[in-house]
Amino acid sequence: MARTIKTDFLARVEGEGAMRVVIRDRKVADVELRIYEPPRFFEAFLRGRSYLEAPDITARICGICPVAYQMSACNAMEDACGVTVDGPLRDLRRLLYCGEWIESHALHVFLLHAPDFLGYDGAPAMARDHPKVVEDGLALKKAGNEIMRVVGGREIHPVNVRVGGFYKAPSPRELRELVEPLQRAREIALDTVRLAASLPMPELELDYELLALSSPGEYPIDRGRLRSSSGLDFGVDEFQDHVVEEHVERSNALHATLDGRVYLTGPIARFNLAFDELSPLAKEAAAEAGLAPPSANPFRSIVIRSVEMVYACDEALRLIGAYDEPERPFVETPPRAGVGSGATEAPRGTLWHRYELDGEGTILDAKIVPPTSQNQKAIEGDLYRFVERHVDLPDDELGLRCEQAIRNHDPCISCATHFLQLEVDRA
Amino acid sequence: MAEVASAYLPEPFRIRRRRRETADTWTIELEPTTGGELFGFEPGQFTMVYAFGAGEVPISISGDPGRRDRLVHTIRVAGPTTRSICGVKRGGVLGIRGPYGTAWPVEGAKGGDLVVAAGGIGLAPLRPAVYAALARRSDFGRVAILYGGRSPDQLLYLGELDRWQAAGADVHLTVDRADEGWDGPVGVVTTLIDRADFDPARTTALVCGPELMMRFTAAGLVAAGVAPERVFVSMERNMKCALGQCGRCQFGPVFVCGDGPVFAYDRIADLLTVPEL
Amino acid sequence: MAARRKKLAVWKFASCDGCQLSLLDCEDELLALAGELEISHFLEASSAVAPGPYDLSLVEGSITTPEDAERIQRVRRASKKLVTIGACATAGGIQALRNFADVEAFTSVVYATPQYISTLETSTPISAHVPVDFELHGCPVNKHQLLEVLNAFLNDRRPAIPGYSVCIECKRRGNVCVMVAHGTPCLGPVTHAGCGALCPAYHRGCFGCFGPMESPNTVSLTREWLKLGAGERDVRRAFRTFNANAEPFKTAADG
Amino acid sequence: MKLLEQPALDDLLGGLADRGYRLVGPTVADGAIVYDEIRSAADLPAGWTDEQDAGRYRLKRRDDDALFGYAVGPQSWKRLLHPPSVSLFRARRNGEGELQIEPETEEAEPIAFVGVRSCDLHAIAKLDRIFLGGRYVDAAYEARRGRIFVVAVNCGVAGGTCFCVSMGTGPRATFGYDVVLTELLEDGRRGYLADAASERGAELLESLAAREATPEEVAEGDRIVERTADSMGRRLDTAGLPELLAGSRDHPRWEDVAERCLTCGNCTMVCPTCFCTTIEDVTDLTGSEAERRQVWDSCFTIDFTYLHGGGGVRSTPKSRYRHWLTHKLGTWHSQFGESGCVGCGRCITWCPAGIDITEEAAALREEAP
Ligand SMILES: Cc1cc2nc3c(=O)[nH]c(=O)nc-3n(C[C@H](O)[C@H](O)[C@H](O)COP(=O)(O)OP(=O)(O)OC[C@H]3O[C@@H](n4cnc5c(N)ncnc54)[C@H](O)[C@@H]3O)c2cc1C
Ligand code: SF4
Ligand code: SF4
Ligand code: SF4
Repeated sequence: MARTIKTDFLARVEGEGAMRVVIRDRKVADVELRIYEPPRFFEAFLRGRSYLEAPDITARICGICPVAYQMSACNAMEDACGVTVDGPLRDLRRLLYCGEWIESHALHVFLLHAPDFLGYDGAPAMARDHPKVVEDGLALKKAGNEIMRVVGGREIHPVNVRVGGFYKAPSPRELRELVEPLQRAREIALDTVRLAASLPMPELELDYELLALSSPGEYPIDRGRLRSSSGLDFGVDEFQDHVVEEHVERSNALHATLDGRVYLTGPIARFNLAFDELSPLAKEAAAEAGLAPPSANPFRSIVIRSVEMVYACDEALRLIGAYDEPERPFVETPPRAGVGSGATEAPRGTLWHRYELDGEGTILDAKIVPPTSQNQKAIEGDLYRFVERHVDLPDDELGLRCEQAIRNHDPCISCATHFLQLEVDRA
Repeated sequence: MAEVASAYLPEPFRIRRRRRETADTWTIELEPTTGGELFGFEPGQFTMVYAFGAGEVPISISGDPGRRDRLVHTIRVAGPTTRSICGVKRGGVLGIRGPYGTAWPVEGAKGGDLVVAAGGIGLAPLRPAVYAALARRSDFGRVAILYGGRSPDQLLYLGELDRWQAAGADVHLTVDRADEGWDGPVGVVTTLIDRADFDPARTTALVCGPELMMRFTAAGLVAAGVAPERVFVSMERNMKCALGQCGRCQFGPVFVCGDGPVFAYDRIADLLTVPEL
Repeated sequence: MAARRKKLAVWKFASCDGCQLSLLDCEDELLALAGELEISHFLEASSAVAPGPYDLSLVEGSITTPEDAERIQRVRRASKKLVTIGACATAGGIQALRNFADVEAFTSVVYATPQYISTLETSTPISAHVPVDFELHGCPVNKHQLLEVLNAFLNDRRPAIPGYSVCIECKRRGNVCVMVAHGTPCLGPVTHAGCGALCPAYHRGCFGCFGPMESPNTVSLTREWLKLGAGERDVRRAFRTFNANAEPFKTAADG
Repeated sequence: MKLLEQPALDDLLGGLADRGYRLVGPTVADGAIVYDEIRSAADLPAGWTDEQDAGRYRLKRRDDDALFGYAVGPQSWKRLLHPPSVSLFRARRNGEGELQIEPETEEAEPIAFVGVRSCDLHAIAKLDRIFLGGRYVDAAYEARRGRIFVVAVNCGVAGGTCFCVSMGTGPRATFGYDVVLTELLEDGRRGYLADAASERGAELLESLAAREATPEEVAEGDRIVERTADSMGRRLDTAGLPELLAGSRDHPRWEDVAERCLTCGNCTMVCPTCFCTTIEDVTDLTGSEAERRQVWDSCFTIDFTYLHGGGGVRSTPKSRYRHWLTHKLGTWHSQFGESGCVGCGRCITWCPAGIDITEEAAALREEAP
């Protein structure tokens, strides 16, 4: 007997995808995460555009993590122009990025993922029984959005980011107004770590390689070299020597491997690889939640995300405290012919860009590897192992758990098409 | 502390009766929720009617200026605000401020003939003038009412038209499109000018309807020998304040809200011919 | 007041999810909204799906595949009122840049095996496929405007979403004009208001993310851009971005 | 007439602050001299000037440190007297049977307008006629207007787009102020001729360490203002303008300007006398509370003349520009007995397409069909 468990429209993920699991004779025959979100061809139409347009154009790949796109694009362009952005401008970027981490993680933890653990179909339903949880989540999310609004101009597709820095630097007074809401947000984030740690956790161990940026003395967000759990250590410009993307029929997204192996980027990777760089408060919160590297249960990613929110609040407050309004809001980036690559840590994993420019700064070639296509094989691996262990669960329950397992990685389908439906087939 | 906008504040009025005139037009009778007498008004004046949350629009008073116990409006559903207003049931409350604007010169027409020419909803602003004239019927010579509508089922106040006729008015009706029951003339209001009996030399004419209808009717009356300064029309322009302060109702040099809505034709005849003024 | 809660559905076509996220970004109003409306279909927020008909459908994204061209017909049939949200749904979005190029070439640039991809040659706005009751501009939409549209539809009134230029908002906000005072080319004069003149407030020229305003004079603005030293290529790029397929911008880019 | 040396100017501003006024005056921000909150003379644009031409404004350094050596800024005092957005009232309803109207209240703030030019004094007087002098009084405007203290400045330089001389509105301040200053610059020394036109103005000047001005200083002040009058950036022949415009409704020039006009509305927003507004109704989600707001509007929008069924009366850009210019220079006369333009030049400078009202009016005159 074969049975198929499938979900045609995966809810509470960003974008459109489906999932299908085929079980034959109580063995998993096939799992697939199918991305049917229509392709949008960003890499193609970036060709012929100005290097200065890349941050605004690539932001439109994803409304959930536009800052990640803007930052990776800026890094790549600055690399191509041979310019480094440092000091207060770099701090401002990191601050803006903290805003996106808080916003995106809060959205995922409270509105998308928590309902799985608590047995609701969505946050509005969950809010009826757990109003405080949802209200806290929204307050946390709002604090992240406030950073985006003040530093970036608006929450989605900020307008203030440019190659070389910003169009306008916020005044210290504007930033100080963020302090109080962030302090409250940090308290909520600490509560969130406790709440997340108390949720019923299905068992699952992952065994693939982890990959994240790494930069000495800081938790990876906006720059660094790439380091993996197996000890790989390479520069952003060497990304394509290690990561290979292939196109599979069922998907409008590409699937990536790291030196031929399945691997994972994102909060789990960052936490395990860069735990030491978390702020003392974030480490404490993790310890209190019983979380320490190595942490290999992907279901616990919700706890890790919560810890990262504590960190992001901490880091944002630190950056605001140390802020000195820069003399100029950007550094000049005269274009030059060549290739530049850039990578940053989007909330859901490493986002890599590479551009080839001509002497006038016109983009000749663009390559973007989003976190979700890197994680897709790992997500399917999780599904495979999860279904294998729980093959006797009824279809409904199994389906729900599979969706939850997918959400562990906060896949962003809009990003990957440049990615979901669940289907379980039990013959 | 100053109230920001005393002049902008509507008074709450309660609907005590409403009547469906046609498929999309209602006549409502209102009284101040605080009780007391209605403000005095002259025929041709309008108020600003506020429907909660939807908006506020100029609406002519269509009731009898001799009666101080109720405010009467006849409103055609033209968009969201008028739909909202017409949707409020008996007992419901609307905001009212006014009255505003200039009046039909009913007094000034005394001693001569009076022609009232209306198209469609345009009869509503003229009704107070008809009431006023018929109340003092003997002060006037002939009183002719020329009224045209798109089709018979769109004519307002049909029952009343008969009473007006009985009270000594000479009522002529026409429609653009006849239906089975219609045996009257078919055509635009201007065609009624020839049918009516009045002495142009001593006639005052009050005209209200769509702008194009007013232009042609006024021109027709003048051609028939009525002095241009004795022909009056009522203009419509976008209007938000009715206080002469929002600037929107300018029609060339005049503000429709205060210099109008009722204008002597000779004052604005040339403006009426300028496109997009 | 309505005894029955009105049913709201949110649909996604080709897009970045940003416009529907704007709804979730209404942190202060979200729970009230969920109370006033029955959120019947909103996959990004809930896996609970109630069947139509829906009183109001918000549609994000453009039509880029044959399947979506059929799906939008079903959405329209199930919706009493249909409001498109964002540049993708109202103008085809940035993915409409394919309308100006060879899709097969595009597909092969991004995907190793283009034959796996099923896609139309064009990205078209929702209004090219079904009647639309209201179009809300922006890439992304402004959340206050989104709330205003929801409010207006709930209260059956005209949404206060003016079609004039960004300049009017710019001056109300008290910005110093970047075009006149800094010589920075700005699309504000031909761009639909709604963002609150964000870019000029951040010392950059508007890049037209809200699409064309009610009476855009792109010819005159292009002339002014050239006087400020912008090249024709800059003008073409500016008009050919997030609202490339909106007629006035399309014409302007063609020069 | 008094003469204030530099420190006394600080005392003048300090004195106003002591008397409870918030100080608003010219200051450099975002690449322009704007009217914004100032605390002392140190916030004034010392040594800055502006270069203004059609569609162009640039800040420039002067070779001295004059505090008032520039023309008018992008936005006028209208912003403070007739703000871009004002809440009129809130309404509440309980079902259909009850409607409560709650007037919005506003505490008008005492503000000292520092550095008001003559053209803007005339502009304020025109706003007064509209909001105070007609059939209805705008109570909020009246309250705001009643609490300002005006420190005028006689213009020491004319801007590239100024034409107050043509409009008879400057450059010397003749009314509408409490105190008027003329900046004297000699041998790197700054001094300010100061005269009061109100009791409180005189009282303020008395409280300052100032001496009587010498006749030479007064004469120097006159010369400065005359020099300004002689160096207007623009001129406008106003003879018979209302009649000219009334007769020019079919003039081909309107087509010509419509080809350039962006209908963006900038001219109306920056004009110190443009007063038009619209109303926005907002409701809360539950439909039990509503608010009405008055916001600046522009005759360049289609909605401005919207009539049900027909769309905008002025649907073409040509008719919108024609309305604007004709109202400013022509029909304002029949409405208010004077011109609606004070020659400040803002609409010329801040038009992104550089359309020049003086040039358009001249063309209508010269190319009369
Ligand atoms: C002096 C005067 C008297 C009027 N008397 C009556 C009357 O007795 N009965 C009647 O049914 N109608 C009358 N009208 C027309 C009525 O005001 C409009 O039908 C109404 O404003 C339409 O508003 P809406 O929101 O329903 O429609 P929409 O078409 O959605 O209009 C939107 C907005 O535009 C403005 N607007 C649109 N049309 C007009 C208009 N014709 N005049 C002024 N503003 C407009 C209003 O501010 C309105 O809220 C009169 C108009 C004026 C100027
Ligand atoms: S900055 Fe741009 S949007 Fe603002 S007024 Fe100038 S041209 Fe218009
Ligand atoms: S100013 Fe222009 S580009 Fe910037 S947010 Fe507004 S509409 Fe978009
Ligand atoms: S029309 Fe132009 S010059 Fe005249 S007052 Fe207005 S902005 Fe100044």
